[in-house]
Amino acid sequence: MAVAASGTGASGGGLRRLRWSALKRNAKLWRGAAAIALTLVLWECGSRASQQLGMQLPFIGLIPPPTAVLAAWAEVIPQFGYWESWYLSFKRVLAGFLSAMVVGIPFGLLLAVSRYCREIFFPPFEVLRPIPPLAWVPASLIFWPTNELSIAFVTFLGAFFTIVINVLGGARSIDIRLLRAAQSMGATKWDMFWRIVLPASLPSIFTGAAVGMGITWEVVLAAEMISGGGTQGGGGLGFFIWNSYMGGSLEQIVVGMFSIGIAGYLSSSAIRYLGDRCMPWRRLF
Amino acid sequence: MLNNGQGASLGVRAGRMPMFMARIYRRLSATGPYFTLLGLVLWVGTWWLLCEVFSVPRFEKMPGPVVVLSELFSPQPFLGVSVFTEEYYAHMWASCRRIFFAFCIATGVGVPLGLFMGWSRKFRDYTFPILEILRPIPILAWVPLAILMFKGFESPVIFLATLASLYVSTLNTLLGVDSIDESYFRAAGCLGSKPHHIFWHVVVPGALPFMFTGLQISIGVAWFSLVAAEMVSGDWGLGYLIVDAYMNNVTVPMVIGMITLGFVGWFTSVLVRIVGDRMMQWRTRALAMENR
Amino acid sequence: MAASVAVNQSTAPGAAAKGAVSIRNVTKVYDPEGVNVMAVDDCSMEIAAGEVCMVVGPSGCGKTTLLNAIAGFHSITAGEIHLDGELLCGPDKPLAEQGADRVVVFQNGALFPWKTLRDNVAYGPLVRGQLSKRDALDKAAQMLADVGLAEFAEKYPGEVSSGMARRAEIVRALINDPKVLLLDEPYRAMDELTKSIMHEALLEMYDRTRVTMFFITHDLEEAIFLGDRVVVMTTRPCRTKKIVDVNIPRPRDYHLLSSEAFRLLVEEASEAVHEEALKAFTAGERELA
Amino acid sequence: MKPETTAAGAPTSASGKGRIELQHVSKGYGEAWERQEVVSDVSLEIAPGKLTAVVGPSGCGKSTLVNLVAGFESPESGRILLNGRPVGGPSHERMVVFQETALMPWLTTYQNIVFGPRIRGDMPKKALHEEAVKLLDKVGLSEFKDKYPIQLSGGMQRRAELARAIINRPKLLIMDEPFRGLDAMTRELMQEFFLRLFEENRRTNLFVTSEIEEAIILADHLVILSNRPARVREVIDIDLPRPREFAMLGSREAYQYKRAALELLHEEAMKSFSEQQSVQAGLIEAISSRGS
Repeated sequence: MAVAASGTGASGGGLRRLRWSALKRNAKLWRGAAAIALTLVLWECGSRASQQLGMQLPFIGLIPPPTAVLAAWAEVIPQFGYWESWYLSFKRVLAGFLSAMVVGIPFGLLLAVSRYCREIFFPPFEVLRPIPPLAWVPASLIFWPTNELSIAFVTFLGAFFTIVINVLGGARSIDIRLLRAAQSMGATKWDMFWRIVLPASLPSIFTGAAVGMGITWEVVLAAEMISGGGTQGGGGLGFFIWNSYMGGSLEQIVVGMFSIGIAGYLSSSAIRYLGDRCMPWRRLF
Repeated sequence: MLNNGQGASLGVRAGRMPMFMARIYRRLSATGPYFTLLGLVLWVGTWWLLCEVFSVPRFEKMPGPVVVLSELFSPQPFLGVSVFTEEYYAHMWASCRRIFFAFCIATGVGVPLGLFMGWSRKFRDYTFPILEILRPIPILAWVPLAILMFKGFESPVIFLATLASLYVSTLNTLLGVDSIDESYFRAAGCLGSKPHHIFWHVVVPGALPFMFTGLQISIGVAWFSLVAAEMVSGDWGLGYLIVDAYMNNVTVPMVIGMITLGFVGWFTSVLVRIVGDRMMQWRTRALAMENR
Repeated sequence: MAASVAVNQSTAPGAAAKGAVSIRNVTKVYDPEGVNVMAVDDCSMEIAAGEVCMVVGPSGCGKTTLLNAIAGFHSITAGEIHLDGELLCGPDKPLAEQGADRVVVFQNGALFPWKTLRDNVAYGPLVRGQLSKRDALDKAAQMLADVGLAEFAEKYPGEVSSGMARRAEIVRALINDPKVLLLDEPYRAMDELTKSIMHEALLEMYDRTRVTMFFITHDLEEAIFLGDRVVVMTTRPCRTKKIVDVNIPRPRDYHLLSSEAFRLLVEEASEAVHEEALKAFTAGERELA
Repeated sequence: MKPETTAAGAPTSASGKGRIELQHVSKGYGEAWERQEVVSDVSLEIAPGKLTAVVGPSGCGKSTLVNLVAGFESPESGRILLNGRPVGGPSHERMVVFQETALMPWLTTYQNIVFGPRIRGDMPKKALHEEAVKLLDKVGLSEFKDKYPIQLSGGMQRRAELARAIINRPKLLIMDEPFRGLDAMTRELMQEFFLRLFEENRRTNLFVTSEIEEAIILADHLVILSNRPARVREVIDIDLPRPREFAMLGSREAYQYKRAALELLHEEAMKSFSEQQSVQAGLIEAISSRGS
């Protein structure tokens, strides 16, 4: 699951430090830029092929060209509704994510620390874990009184399993020498938990949080599309996309997609930043 | 010295039978399994009490375990699906077939892509940024576009599941190539390998462990997006079964769908793991030595 | 500064007269982001065919850079390296080609973990198309048996002890009949006692093949125990500081470790080594601060 | 309790001078069927103010011995006495300096050093701070007091770890191959540093190592263990004068000690080596036959 934080962080951090001369020589950067530019040009040409050549290319011919997307984006940016959907989606993500953290971290640590708890609670947990979070959507719609609560619940579930598994794994793999060192210096159970187990599992807590955040966005989006789909849903970026789809505005669909991409990227960067702040000893690699 | 050696290995050989017995004995005497059982019973019991016995408000809307199980195993299901109906298997089959196609395409494209990205610096510099830009877009956001781009019911669903697992398998394979120690490349180099030797003898086997971790995650992600896609657009499949039950206001098939999904999802991931262990004998055997 | 020393070490009779390495005024400057780091400064060394040349220096002093230059992993900035009179790398060709005439044994071991010991050993001849698959595997099995690993030929490296893996790795190098064997602190991670057993095994292999060895270490006792000649290097940048000839007859065994001659040699070299170690140590602390 | 001063004038302060006795200590692992004895009937006495070095081939059970004395594990038979009283679980009376390093990665050097007294709360804040500063100065890490362990070099980490142990004023300091993993040269410098530190205070010390020279230059008594299961093979008293200099290693006496120790150890190491091979062979066979 370590996929999430691989490339971008390192190159982003490195960029700031590079001098201009080094930047000029940075082949990686230029190649990346060239590739993106080329993709955009191909996309533009492919989409416009039907107009220019009179023949529609498969797949790509159906997608609006980037210039049209940009125009549509410029159009929605001043609109209040667009930003409101950002706000609503963020609110839902945050609610589900935070509740999953608040419940998941103590639960994971409890499972790690107490053998009995692990033996009793882990099997049901493992039975429920493979069920995709979205499969819970209908059940939760029936169970919870409001739509908002059911979205929050499914979001919570999505992040919860990932966080618990990560916390449990991290806390179980603490170097035994650290525990022993603390023990022989006279640490009580309480000390061991707060001063050893907790800080030692912080890295895996943040890994879990980063992965969980990704899942949270997926789930919020799906829940907005499935439940809110036009009727009583309270907006959100998923709804924005679905609405554009219903309205037949292809450009706006793509705008919505990229908006969510940006939102997801922002939230995972926030977690990465927070992780760096909370774990100064890990920043030094 | 020689004697000593034989003695020791004979000891192990002779000790095999008792070791086997000892293992059974240990299994039975350990508290673990009993607690596991207790945990499961507690969980199902709570479910049962909440939903069926006391009918606690809100929980009463959910079917309890007894209702679900009796429906699941009844030859004449009241609500349409059970292990005896064809429909149940048709849904399962539809989902599994889609996962199979999606997983195969994603692996067939993603793994070579990841290998090449890891192998060639240039190729990676060109492709990685594009992947990084597309990746944060949740799969679900592709749903409308997928419906528009692909005709019919089947292909958009497969497309979404493929896309989801493609990212994971590509990136993990890439990570796998990155994780290979530089000295293996050097060792291969100074033993006189040509580039294609290095690719087949170092890059591919060296990336396998990460690759299979990736594939296991990737099949999970594929199920995740498949369910979502089936729920939004579909006419068949487990995701559809769930959402259809919801639309018709029946809860039991919904829970049956969820249970089935959990089981099938778990089973496929175990399948991937078994294949991985088979292909990485060297790793399984080394791990067995360590864990002893 | 160049301490060019020609040595006419008497090698054993019948030894193959190949694998003479000549390092002439080699300089290597790393240039990461414009900061010049001089790793090797004008280093010269002559290694006779069939000689065991031990290079001792503090860790991070640049001796590995020298080895990498010979093996063709790194380019050099100035100077030239010859092998048996042929130019490996020089001013016009800063990076030597990698080839099976100079095989490296790595610090942490680089047996491919996904191949059995036998497949590992057979790898070199196979990829060069030197032997057919069957012959290569037969020869590999034979050579493994020679060093007492017959039982383990079909095991994966992860299943055998590190000592066995290291022996197999040396066999993997020797099967290619290299001109020179480059060893990069191969026993670094082992404890003292295992090490001493590994040393005896290595000497046994050397006595059979008389292959030229370029052996990097930071352990002076190891160097004197194994080598014909010990070259003490200065800390970064790496130059030759002192050369000690080890005139102890072969075959050698662990009794040597507690002999008078050994003690005298250690005494002779240890001051130079200790001085450099201190220098490297304080430099390291400064760098960290 | 007045903090113990480490001033050079008071080398005979009472703390740090425990007397440890091991009486017929045995320890094994596994159930009756596959039981392996690791430590077998070890009787030892570690005199107060002396440094006892324990040397044995790798994997012979040295670490188990450390765990027993430190109280992380308890012996199956026999007793371990500290100043005549049997020892219980881990306590700061017997501090361990671990193999490699066990500094808490999330604490700075200073925080690591004050960790023990701070969690026990048995030292006034001001005195603790003063002592920590003094110790930091002594181990030459004053400049590095706010660095994290990962920022320190290997040698510095070991020194910080030593300081962390000493500040707890243990009656016995247990060192489990403390300089393992350092390169030979740093190692020598660390040995010299540790020698000075020991000779200043003469804390009772149990020093486990696999390097003979290290043991000879540091120890008052050299205990040679046999191959697994660990038994006391021989105790050699090292009569080199104190304070010791590294040059003494070149002396004739030192060479005689070394020769005697080497003879025994080489024999044991060979035993362990050949046994390892055959045990491993048997083991592999057992595992692979189980697998197929």
